[in-house]
Amino acid sequence: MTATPATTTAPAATTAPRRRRGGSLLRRFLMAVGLPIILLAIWWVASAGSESFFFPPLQEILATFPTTWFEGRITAEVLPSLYRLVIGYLIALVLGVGVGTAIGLSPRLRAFAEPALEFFRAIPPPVMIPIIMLFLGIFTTMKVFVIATGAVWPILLNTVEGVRGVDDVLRDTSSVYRLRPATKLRTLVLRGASPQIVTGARQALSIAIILMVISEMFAASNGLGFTIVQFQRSFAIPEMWTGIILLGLVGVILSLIFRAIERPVLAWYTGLRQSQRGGN
Amino acid sequence: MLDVAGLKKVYESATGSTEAIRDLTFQVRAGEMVCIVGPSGAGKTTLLRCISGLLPPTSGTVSLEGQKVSGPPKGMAVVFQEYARSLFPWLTVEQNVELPLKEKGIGKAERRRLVDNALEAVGLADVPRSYPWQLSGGMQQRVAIARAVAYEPHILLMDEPFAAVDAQTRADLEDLVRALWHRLGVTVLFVTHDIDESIYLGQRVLVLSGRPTVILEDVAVNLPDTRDQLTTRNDPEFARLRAHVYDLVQKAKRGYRPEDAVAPAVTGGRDLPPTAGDGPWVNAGL
Amino acid sequence: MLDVAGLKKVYESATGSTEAIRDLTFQVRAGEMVCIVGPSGAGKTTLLRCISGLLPPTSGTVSLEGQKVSGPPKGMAVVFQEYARSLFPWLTVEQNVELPLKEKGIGKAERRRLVDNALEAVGLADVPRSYPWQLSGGMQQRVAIARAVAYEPHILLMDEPFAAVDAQTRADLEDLVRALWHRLGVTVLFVTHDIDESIYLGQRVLVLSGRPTVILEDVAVNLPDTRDQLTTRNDPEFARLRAHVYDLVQKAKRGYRPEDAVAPAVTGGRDLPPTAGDGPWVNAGL
Amino acid sequence: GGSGDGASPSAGASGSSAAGEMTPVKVGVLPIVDTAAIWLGKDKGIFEQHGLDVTLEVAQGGAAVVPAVVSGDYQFGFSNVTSLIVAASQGLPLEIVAPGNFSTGDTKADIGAVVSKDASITSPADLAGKTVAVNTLNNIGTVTVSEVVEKAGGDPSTIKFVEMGFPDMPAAISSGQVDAAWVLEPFLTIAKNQGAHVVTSNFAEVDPNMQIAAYFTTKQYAQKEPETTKAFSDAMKESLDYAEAHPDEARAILSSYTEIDPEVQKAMTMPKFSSENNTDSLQQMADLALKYKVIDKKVDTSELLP
Amino acid sequence: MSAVTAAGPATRAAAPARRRPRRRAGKALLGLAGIVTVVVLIELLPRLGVVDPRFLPPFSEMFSALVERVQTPEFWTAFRQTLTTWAIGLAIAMVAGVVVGIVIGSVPFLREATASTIEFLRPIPSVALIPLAVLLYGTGMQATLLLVVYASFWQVLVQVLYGVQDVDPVARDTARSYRFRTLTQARTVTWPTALPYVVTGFRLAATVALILTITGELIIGTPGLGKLLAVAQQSGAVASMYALVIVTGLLGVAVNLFARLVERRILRWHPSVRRETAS
Ligand SMILES: Nc1ncnc2c1ncn2[C@@H]1O[C@H](COP(=O)(O)OP(=O)(O)OP(=O)(O)O)[C@@H](O)[C@H]1O
Ligand SMILES: Nc1ncnc2c1ncn2[C@@H]1O[C@H](COP(=O)(O)OP(=O)(O)OP(=O)(O)O)[C@@H](O)[C@H]1O
Ligand SMILES: [Mg+2]
Ligand SMILES: [Mg+2]
Repeated sequence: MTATPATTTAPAATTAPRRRRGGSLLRRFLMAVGLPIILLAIWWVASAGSESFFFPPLQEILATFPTTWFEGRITAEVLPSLYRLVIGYLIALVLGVGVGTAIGLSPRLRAFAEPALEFFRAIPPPVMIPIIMLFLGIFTTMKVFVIATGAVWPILLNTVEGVRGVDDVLRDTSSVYRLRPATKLRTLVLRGASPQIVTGARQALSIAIILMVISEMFAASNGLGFTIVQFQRSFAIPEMWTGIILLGLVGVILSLIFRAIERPVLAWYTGLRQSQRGGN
Repeated sequence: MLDVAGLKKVYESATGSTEAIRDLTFQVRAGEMVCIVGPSGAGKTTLLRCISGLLPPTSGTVSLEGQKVSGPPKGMAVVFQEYARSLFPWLTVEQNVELPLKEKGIGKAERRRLVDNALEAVGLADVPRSYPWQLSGGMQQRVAIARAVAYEPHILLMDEPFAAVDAQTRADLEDLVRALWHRLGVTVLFVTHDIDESIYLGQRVLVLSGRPTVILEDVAVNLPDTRDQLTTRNDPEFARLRAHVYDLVQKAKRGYRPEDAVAPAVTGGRDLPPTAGDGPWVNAGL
Repeated sequence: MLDVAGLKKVYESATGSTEAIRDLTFQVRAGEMVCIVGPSGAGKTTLLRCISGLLPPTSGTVSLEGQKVSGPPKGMAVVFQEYARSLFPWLTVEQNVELPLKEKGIGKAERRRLVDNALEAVGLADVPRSYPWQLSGGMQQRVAIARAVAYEPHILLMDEPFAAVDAQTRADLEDLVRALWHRLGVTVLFVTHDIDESIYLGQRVLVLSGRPTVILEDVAVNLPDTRDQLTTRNDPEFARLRAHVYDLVQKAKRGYRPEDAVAPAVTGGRDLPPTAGDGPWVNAGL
Repeated sequence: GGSGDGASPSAGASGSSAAGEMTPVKVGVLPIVDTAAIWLGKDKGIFEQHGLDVTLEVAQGGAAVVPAVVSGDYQFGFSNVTSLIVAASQGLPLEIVAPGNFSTGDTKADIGAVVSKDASITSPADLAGKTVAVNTLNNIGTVTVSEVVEKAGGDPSTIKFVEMGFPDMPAAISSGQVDAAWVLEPFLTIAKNQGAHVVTSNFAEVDPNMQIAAYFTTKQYAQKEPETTKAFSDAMKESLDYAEAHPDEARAILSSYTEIDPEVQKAMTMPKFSSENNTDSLQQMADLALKYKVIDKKVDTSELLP
Repeated sequence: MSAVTAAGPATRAAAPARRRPRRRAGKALLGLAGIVTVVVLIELLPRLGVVDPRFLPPFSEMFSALVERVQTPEFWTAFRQTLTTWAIGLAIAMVAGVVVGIVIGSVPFLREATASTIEFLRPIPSVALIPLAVLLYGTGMQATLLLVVYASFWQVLVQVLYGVQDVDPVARDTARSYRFRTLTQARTVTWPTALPYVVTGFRLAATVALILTITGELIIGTPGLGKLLAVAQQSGAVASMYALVIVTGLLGVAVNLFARLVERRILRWHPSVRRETAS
């Protein structure tokens, strides 16, 4: 029966996890770069002596990278693309969440709008672009529009499903306490659907990048996608590969930013899901 | 105040329909405390959900202060049986309690006070910033209670609100509900499985039959208004009532129904004595 | 059989750490029925989760039949406090009960028999094809119990399994658990808030202190092995034990801890008499 | 040469194989007017006579044709000469096996022209500083338009070229999104019908006899399969001559692989087909490509020829 | 007074059973109304001169072009080819996405290790892969299939990854405590939880696959509707082109109807479906 001096939180317990957390940062980093390094190594070895015109050695591709991009193309081609991408994506986000919530909340609206939306969703952007050009011209507006209309779907669909799936008891609780519609929207519907909205937003991010490229294939004069297509057409194959790699990198960077934003928004959710998985 | 007339609820589903409530008629005066007991699966939760306007009845009506209930009325608080799911997982304990107050338009300082008091009263003053999922089952249930208490409702519906707390806490919470009732004059409908609790708390105990539900008996509790855990529970009247209600619930569990009493060929009918509880406010099964 | 040694559990979260269990040491023999009581938020659920291997302890060990527990051991069934969430909403009642049996590799006919019996035993023989969310709270809880019962485990952990059912059903289920225990010789750990229940069911009652948890006392229940709802509850020894455990829980609720007893300056220390329950299997607060 | 009207497929085979053992070849083509000759040739059985069982694979752009030929999936492909020059400059071993089509040399009514709705744009020099749509940047369109503008005394570096599919150009001109567009048939006729006027026929202005496109294969294939290559080359040339000699049939064959409106089909200009590569024109195109920085080193087009 | 006389057998109410199909019919009508709205808009915009009818012809013209199209055998051949490519591509992407998603999602180590790679590969547009596809598979169905699978795989994968994460901890613990085998756990706990996400993934992937089938046919020249579309586009046959666009749009609507039907059956237990089918 040895009595321990009672403190609510054992002081020993607080330092250990902090160390562990510091360690996990390094671990997380290694986890993040591990597989890519392995894959790159495989690519490097497999392509080493490649004679194929379209599959040049990785070494050659990487050697071309700096001259291709760091001599002005970043500002001239990549930044305008990113600008359009971000604007289009944000529009998609607002539109997708807004319309998605409305549709998710009203089964009647859903019944009304869904077939028509599905109709437009199934039309390939390369076919739609000429029509869009009629209305919006050929410059930034059109491209932003293409990005937004393409990226909106995953957000919209996921929002609809997320809103539909909000817990019944929570819904009841909110009505019992007569939460105003605005509060209900904010604290019940959007928060409750947020895990799925985030899923959609994550999906939409890569779709937006893809559509950025596609929109630049039509009526373009600059941009990352445009440049890649130009390289491809002019048979500058190593350069084309650097463009594809750059696209991937853009994807990774954007997804890192996305995760940084996602983390606090979904803190409750990850906490909830992990709370019982190990307690720490 | 509350008038339930000919209430009937049938759940429809793809696989068939379930008649949960057959026919319920009763009244509750303003400021009354009514406990509801009945076998598991009887339809108590269904009844509360109909009264709170969350569930449209199949037939019959629920009126509150003369108004037919079609959605959740003003000034009502409900503690759900699924307490864990009724807390917003993305809000802290404090925020969960505060949210309805904000909606009610209560000022910040007053809100603070109400939240702190309520959390204090249910014994959770030390975890305001935790999330519900960081709490034990009983603590979550107490958060739901604190939320209802802080809201200072006119009518309070509680569905087995003390199921997950220990005996001592339960006693404390019982006294809390009675104190609140005294202080605010709130009308309380209280569903419980604990027969002692129903008698200790209520002015009347509605005993429900098994599904499809009708009222078996409306038992009046003629105990003094000031009750305390020790003396009240030792009152001989308390013992009598407990035995009586226990007997009723047991019968209900065995499938006894009031209509059996009038049906001539049913064995075991007639063994339910007419009780003193049938006050003017009761009109079961009109 | 079950050996809990120096168990400690601290929950870590972004906002800080919560020491749920400070130091628990006790043993349970094979085939023993041990009840656990303690104030709400004490750490009972945490303890069960550690024993079941679902939650890694911060320090200390849990061993089952000499083997250190690191994941859920074989032949164990758990009835969770969050019974509703432990049922798979996409499976019918029947399928929910049957699934673990399938996993165990039991043949179809035998499975049918076990499922039917278990559902019958908990009084749900009439809803096998309903989905859990079509049932009332108490019915859902009984499905979870039926699932554990049908599984015929060696060790059965139950976390407030009768919280949502009515008094009569509760009594029936208590007898069901005791019958199962007799029939299969299963080791049972039973968390409850109902002190009567803990004494009625258990061979021993472990009373836990408030958080951070240590054992307040290990009360031996010296009641005859064949118990029944009427005679056992009227036994004077039953009344004595109930009073004693009630007293302990009340103390725990007030924040009393065993170390207070040896700390010299604490008021109210010493008022916990050493009990007969400190058998060879208890080593509280080592 | 050729077998006249080609009515009898089994008649004197100028190819090496007998009718029984046809060599299957796939040719990547675009569904445009410029490829009318090969469609007609196939229709008339000219390839069969040379022992070739030709399958025409339609792609939308050169982007898919060149890789398909390089990978050996297609044996032959159709491409404009600038693309071939660019490929050559990147070291892609391609070889022209037959010419494709040529400018008509008619500076008033060639198959390709810059058109505009803007009345103030009348001469190529006016295009300086304007937005001009082309189907592909840094390709035959930009090169020839730039050259024409420079010839007329404008500064080609001030032209803002934007990329846009030919089908979208009439609409873009109509709505004023671009000041001018370089279009080919049938969109040239469509644009003209919609009120656009021709600013310049850039092909004909650069060189009245300009070679626009060619059929090609890889050098490896030409070495490995000299007979098939020769057969294809011969058949192709024969088809080209046939198409040139029978313009009405060439015009009529369009409906078999395009959906050009019959009215437009009747009104539009057909390109010139010839079986002889214009080596001067080819070299000139390579030099222009260098001049307008489409390629970064000089290409000797004789290397493209067998 | 408390005696109840109203007995009556438990009503196996017939009325709601009648009501349900009517409600479904009402929904279909609403959806039809939505489509009709769009049709009317497309008819009116060019007729009122808001857009140039030469570039966006009125719906009636598109429709008559469609009617003409539908009567040609080559349309049906192309239609079948497109459907085949699409269905095969979608099936591969679904199976691969679900399997890989559940495996990666259930193993935290894999999840962490692959996250960056997935984020890298996902935004690479299939269209940029066209030369590769052609190089590897020529211009046949396989090349288009590669694009289709590549693009729609990620849609499914990401949905499944998030869905797997959504498993209720208590449900997971239940499965673990009964020592469900890994495979059983995946089948009985993970999969049903992820199912709503998978359905959304399916709906996303189905249209992405359709889009890429058409785009692939359009650009690579794989036989199918896209190739017809390319020909129509190159020839400036605007109405005919839009007729084909309508066909792809209708395919999209059909896919969605199918998904909803499946959802109603397999997600009966899910709160969203539960609420909407309850009285
Ligand atoms: N959503 C539903 N669909 C179909 N049947 C339902 C539904 N909800 C409840 N029921 C049925 O209605 C009956 C009454 O349920 P209710 O939840 O009201 O019981 P209860 O009295 O609250 O029981 P408990 O004390 O166990 O909570 C039960 O038999 C139940 O199966
Ligand atoms: N996931 C978690 N994160 C942080 N703290 C937790 C978590 N789960 C439980 N706790 C804390 O641990 C303590 C013990 O919780 P536990 O659920 O074991 O209590 P309990 O004895 O089962 O209570 P009850 O009888 O109310 O169910 C509580 O104070 C609770 O706040
Ligand atoms: Mg209930
Ligand atoms: Mg607990």
